[in-house]
Amino acid sequence: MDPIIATFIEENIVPNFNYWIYVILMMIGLYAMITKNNLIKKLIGMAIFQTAIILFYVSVGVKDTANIPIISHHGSEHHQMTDLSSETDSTKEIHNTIDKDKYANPLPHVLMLTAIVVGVSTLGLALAISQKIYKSFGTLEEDEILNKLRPGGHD
Amino acid sequence: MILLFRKRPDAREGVTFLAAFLKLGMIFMMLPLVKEGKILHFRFGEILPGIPIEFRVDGLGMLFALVASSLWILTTLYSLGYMRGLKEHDQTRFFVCFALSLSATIGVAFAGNLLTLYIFYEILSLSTYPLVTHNGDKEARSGGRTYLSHLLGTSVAFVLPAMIYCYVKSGGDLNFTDGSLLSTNIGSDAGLIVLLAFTLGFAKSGLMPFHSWLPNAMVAPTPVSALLHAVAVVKVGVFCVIRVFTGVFGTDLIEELDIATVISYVAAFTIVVSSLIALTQDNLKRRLAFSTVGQLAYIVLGVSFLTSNGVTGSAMHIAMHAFGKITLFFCAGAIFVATGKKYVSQMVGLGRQMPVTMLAFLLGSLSIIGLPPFGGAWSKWYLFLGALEADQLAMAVVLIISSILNIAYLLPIPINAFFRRPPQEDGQVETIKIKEAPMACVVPLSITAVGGLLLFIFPELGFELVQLITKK
Amino acid sequence: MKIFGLIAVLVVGALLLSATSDFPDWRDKDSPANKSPVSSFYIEKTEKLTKVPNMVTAVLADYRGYDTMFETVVIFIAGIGIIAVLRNFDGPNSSSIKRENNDEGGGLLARFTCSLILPFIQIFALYVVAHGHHSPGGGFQGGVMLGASYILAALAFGLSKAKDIFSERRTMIFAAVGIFIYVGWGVLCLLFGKEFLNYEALDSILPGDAKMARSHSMLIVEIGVAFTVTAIMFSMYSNLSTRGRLSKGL
Amino acid sequence: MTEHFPVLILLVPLFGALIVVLLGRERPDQCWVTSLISLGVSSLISFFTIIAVLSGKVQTLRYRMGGWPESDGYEVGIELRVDILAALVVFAVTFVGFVNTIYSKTRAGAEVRGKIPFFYALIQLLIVGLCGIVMTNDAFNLYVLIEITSLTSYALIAMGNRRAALSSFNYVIMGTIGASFYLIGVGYLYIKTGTLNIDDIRMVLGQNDLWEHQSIIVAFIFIMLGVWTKMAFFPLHGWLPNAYAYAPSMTGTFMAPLMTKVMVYVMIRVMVWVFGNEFVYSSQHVWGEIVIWMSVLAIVAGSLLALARTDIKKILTYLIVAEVGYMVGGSWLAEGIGQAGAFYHILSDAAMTFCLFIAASIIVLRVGDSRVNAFDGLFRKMPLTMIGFTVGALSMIGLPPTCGFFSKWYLISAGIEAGHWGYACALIFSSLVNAVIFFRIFERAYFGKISGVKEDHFPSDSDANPDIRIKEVPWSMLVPLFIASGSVILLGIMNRGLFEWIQTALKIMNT
Repeated sequence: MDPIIATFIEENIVPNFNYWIYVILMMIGLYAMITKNNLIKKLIGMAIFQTAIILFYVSVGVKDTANIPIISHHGSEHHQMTDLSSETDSTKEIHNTIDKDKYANPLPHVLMLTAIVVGVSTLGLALAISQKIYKSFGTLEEDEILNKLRPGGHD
Repeated sequence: MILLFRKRPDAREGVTFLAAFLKLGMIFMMLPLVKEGKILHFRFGEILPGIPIEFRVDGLGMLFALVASSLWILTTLYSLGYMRGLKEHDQTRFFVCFALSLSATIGVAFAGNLLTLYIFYEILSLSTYPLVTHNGDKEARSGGRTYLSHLLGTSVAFVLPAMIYCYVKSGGDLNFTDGSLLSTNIGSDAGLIVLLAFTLGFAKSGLMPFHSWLPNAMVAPTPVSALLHAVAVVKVGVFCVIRVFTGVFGTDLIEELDIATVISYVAAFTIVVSSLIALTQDNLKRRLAFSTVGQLAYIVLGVSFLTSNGVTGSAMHIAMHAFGKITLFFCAGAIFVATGKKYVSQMVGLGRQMPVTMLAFLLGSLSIIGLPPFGGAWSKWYLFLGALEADQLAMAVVLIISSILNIAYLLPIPINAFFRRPPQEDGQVETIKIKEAPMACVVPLSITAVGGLLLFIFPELGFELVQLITKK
Repeated sequence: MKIFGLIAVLVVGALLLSATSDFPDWRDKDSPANKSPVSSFYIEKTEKLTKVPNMVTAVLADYRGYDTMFETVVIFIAGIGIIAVLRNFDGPNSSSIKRENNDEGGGLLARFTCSLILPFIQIFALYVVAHGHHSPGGGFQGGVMLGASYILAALAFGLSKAKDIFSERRTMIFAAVGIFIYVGWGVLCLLFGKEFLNYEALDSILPGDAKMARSHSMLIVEIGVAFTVTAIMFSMYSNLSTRGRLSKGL
Repeated sequence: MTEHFPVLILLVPLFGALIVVLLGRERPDQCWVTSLISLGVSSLISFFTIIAVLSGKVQTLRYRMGGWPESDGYEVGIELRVDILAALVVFAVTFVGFVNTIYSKTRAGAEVRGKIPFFYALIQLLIVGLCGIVMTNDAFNLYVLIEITSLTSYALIAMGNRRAALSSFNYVIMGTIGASFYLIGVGYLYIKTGTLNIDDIRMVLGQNDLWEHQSIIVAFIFIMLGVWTKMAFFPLHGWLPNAYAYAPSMTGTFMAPLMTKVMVYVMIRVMVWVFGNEFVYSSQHVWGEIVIWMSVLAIVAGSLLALARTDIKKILTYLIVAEVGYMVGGSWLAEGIGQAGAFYHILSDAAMTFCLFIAASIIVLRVGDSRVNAFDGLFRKMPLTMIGFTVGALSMIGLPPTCGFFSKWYLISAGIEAGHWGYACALIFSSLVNAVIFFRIFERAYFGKISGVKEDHFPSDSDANPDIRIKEVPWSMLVPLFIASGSVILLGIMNRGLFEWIQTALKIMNT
């Protein structure tokens, strides 16, 4: 293979191929949203689009050597000593300081939880609207709908 | 004090008269102060950073306000007769707008800075629109459309940006000064553009190519056209131009930048062309309208000479032409009321029927033409001097030519009216009974006609006021 | 049209890719996002400050609880929005859903299986809600499961029967009450003189100290979230599957 | 108490929405009363917020959600930030909402049969979302709130007829693209800075001097693209006209004044707060010129499209497109007067759009025809409504003393100061076009034939005309109209004070 391309892949794509994947996914979705004629296909594109962004965010928070962001060595003794934890805080901190490289970055997960919910809501509402459109126009193909509107509407 | 000027007599003529006399009285109250050469200021809240709504009474404004308010009374009286005579509809609306527009005129006259000027200018345009379209028929509507589109359009398109340009350049100050608002460092091109924007933007001054609203506005009832063409609107236009020359730029700056000649050429062109067109008009009011265009161009021309005589001439011409032209319009209206005739060709022999009116018409036209012993003579004379002083002989020639043209298109009317017999009734000339327009119409027009005479005999007041600005 | 769309998409993609060159590498633990004080604060201090080992839950319900509140509101909006758009109340069976015999969901087997597994699904859902502090889970996940259980019931026994359990009015009340719990809890903190959603204010009425108060309050708001999500999920399904008539299911 | 104002502004309508939903469909009147009260209280609070901010002891209200202190200089929680600009916009939003609720009293029953509680719930949540957008200081929270407003407006628009549903669907597509672009931009910022708090982002950008990084530039571009899509900036305006024209009239009057303006606020905020002037206006970026020319294009195209329409609501919506062009261009011209002028135009444009939409929908309601010739003779038939309409229209044209004149003034002077004549000319042009549009309407309304009255003969003086079938509308519609037109005048009169506040606030930000 052409060495230039090879080096390009080496330097740009491999180290952060997650971005490439997300961008490609997003382009697919966006293309569907813009050009598809069927409303439901548009919505599918929308779902892909949002999923791509979610992928992007989550991939930001990944560290190697990192686990899910839940304190693992969280022993059961901790529960009993909650009441007197106040004075033993300092000592506890000493003998289990939390190595932050062992845990993934929680923030993107939280954000994406929100983003997922938003996506679901949007999708649901959009489906409802498209159902209403189908009820009143009898079709979900954009061009047919516009044809139906031609005589009546001034647009 | 000025607030009172803006009061709207919602009721009928009584209130209108009251307001008119109040206004006149107040102006006379201010007169002596102004004559002592001091400048009165009334400022209201600042509406833009550094720009208050400000009123500033100086000589020029005083002169204009005097003319306007005194003629307003007559116009009111006249329109009373006119409206009653023709049983017009919506007289309330008519008088409200009438008073409103006059107040706006006074506001312009006393405006202390460009913004105030602009605001009242727009108010005037809007408040005269219902007057112009008063008849409400198709013709009136189209006339009104041209009227409003010309006036609003030009003012928004030219004046507003020019004004904002000044605002920016002068560091947030728009007050009229005795010197110059703009510093000399603006290039002569920019200066020329701004000046043109102002002069053309105040399209009420009827300079070509933005003059066509004026004949179109003739669809209005005659008192309105009298108001428009003699007192309020057109004079406001030229007044604004004078203000821009003296107050915003300052004659010195214009001289420095050497940008006045363009204006004077435009004016000269307007004078000649409009006079020629006036010759061809058969509708009396349209003829008068075109003559107005010409006369206004005189005023602009006079200012553009940048000499004290020129400015004096212009300022005086505001007054003189006001009296002359309003007389003519009153006459036209009176003829219309009495006989319903609109066209010059119909007025042959009318002199026997309505001698007073036609006499007044004669006087008025003489005054317009500028023959002594009529007020018009003074202003013409000073304009002429100004032209010579600025050694622009071409302009002087233009003045003479146009005066001749004035004679050509004005004098024939009364002459025919008096000395030629109406074609349809040769033989029983003696049987024609005098059938004048209602008293309310005849009185004001005779007053104004005589006023034209008096202005020749006692022009001192005008001169004093004008010298307040020209001297220095 | 298509070609313009393609061009636009390509431009967008090129822009985005052009930026990736100066991004930190993937899985880089020293990328600004990962080693920024914010995330390290979450990782290191969360357990100490809130007694919640699951940072995601803590961040969700406490640090960014304000976000999550609006997230719940978004769900709520979607629910009532769908009703507002789709539901037609002026029908024969607008208020009272009349039973239709041909609307009896799946066959016998399906019904039997569902009646077997439904309880477990719901119990597990409740567990997910409640145990969100210590394991992956929380209000949204649990709520979705709970809603799914009702949807399953609707599929199996027919929508009308499911509606008897979970009528539209009740759905709306559930949804609103869920947010009420969330927001009201925050307002309670307000009344106790601290900032909105500052759960430490409530240690006087909750067992444990201020830190435990945060932990407990998170549970409560998660429950609120679960309420809303459950209700709205089911309402979404029942409206979308019947074009807003709510009469005859799929 | 003062420190809690920001959150209270949000909470009151939120609870209102919940209560309305709980009240259910059986009690529409109580729904109306509830939302009226909640929005009224919230606008009252926001008014006091303005006073509190102006009183000077707290230049900027900062409100930490959950009371989380910042840890070594970074906000870990979400923060609300209310300065005078935010306070003004929030007050505008809540107040418009309040007045509009009054207006919707009689219409709600007719236009959204049987869905009144949902309608009012959505409306209040819309207001909540808008206020939150204005006040929040967290980039991601901004995204969530944008989505809240978007979802509510999708639903509100889709409540209309079938064309409304269609345009709402387009709005969903465009709006999602916009919001997602914004989200991508925020993600790029986050990946480079590791924080979401707007002030912190600014701080980190400054400390690590990330200005010229490609990713930051791309982030800026995408945030801008997203916001522009939401505010219907010219090439991206496709969704707006139909959506606003076919939505239920109350929805139109709610959203037309608010949505685009709040988005413009977001844009200015991102430009000034997140990236800062020296980045946005720096000479080595080409975008400044491009954007301004795009805005010029927007103004011209919007005006021309409006001129081409005969449907009054369409006209108004295209005028909104043009006005958006005003604001974008103004805020991109230069820091200082340009931004301030654009910001002042946010307020004034909200006022006049509100006024015009209310008047228009009243007329459409009464005359039953939304084409321009519906205006024939309206000055006699519904003088009060026409007065309101006239005020709004004059302000659109830009005649003193309405606020439209002053915002034009500031914007044009900004254009001249920045030496950008194209922009100034575009403004002049559009106000000329507006003049043509509206005076055409006035002429109709003034001289137009009234049914049964011959054109050449109007009944003299008295307005009592026997065969006028169209009467004025009930007070619940006229009062809002007059409040709106009054605020148009009021904004114009007190523009100077406002302008100085705005400028000082922007200065504070830029330092």
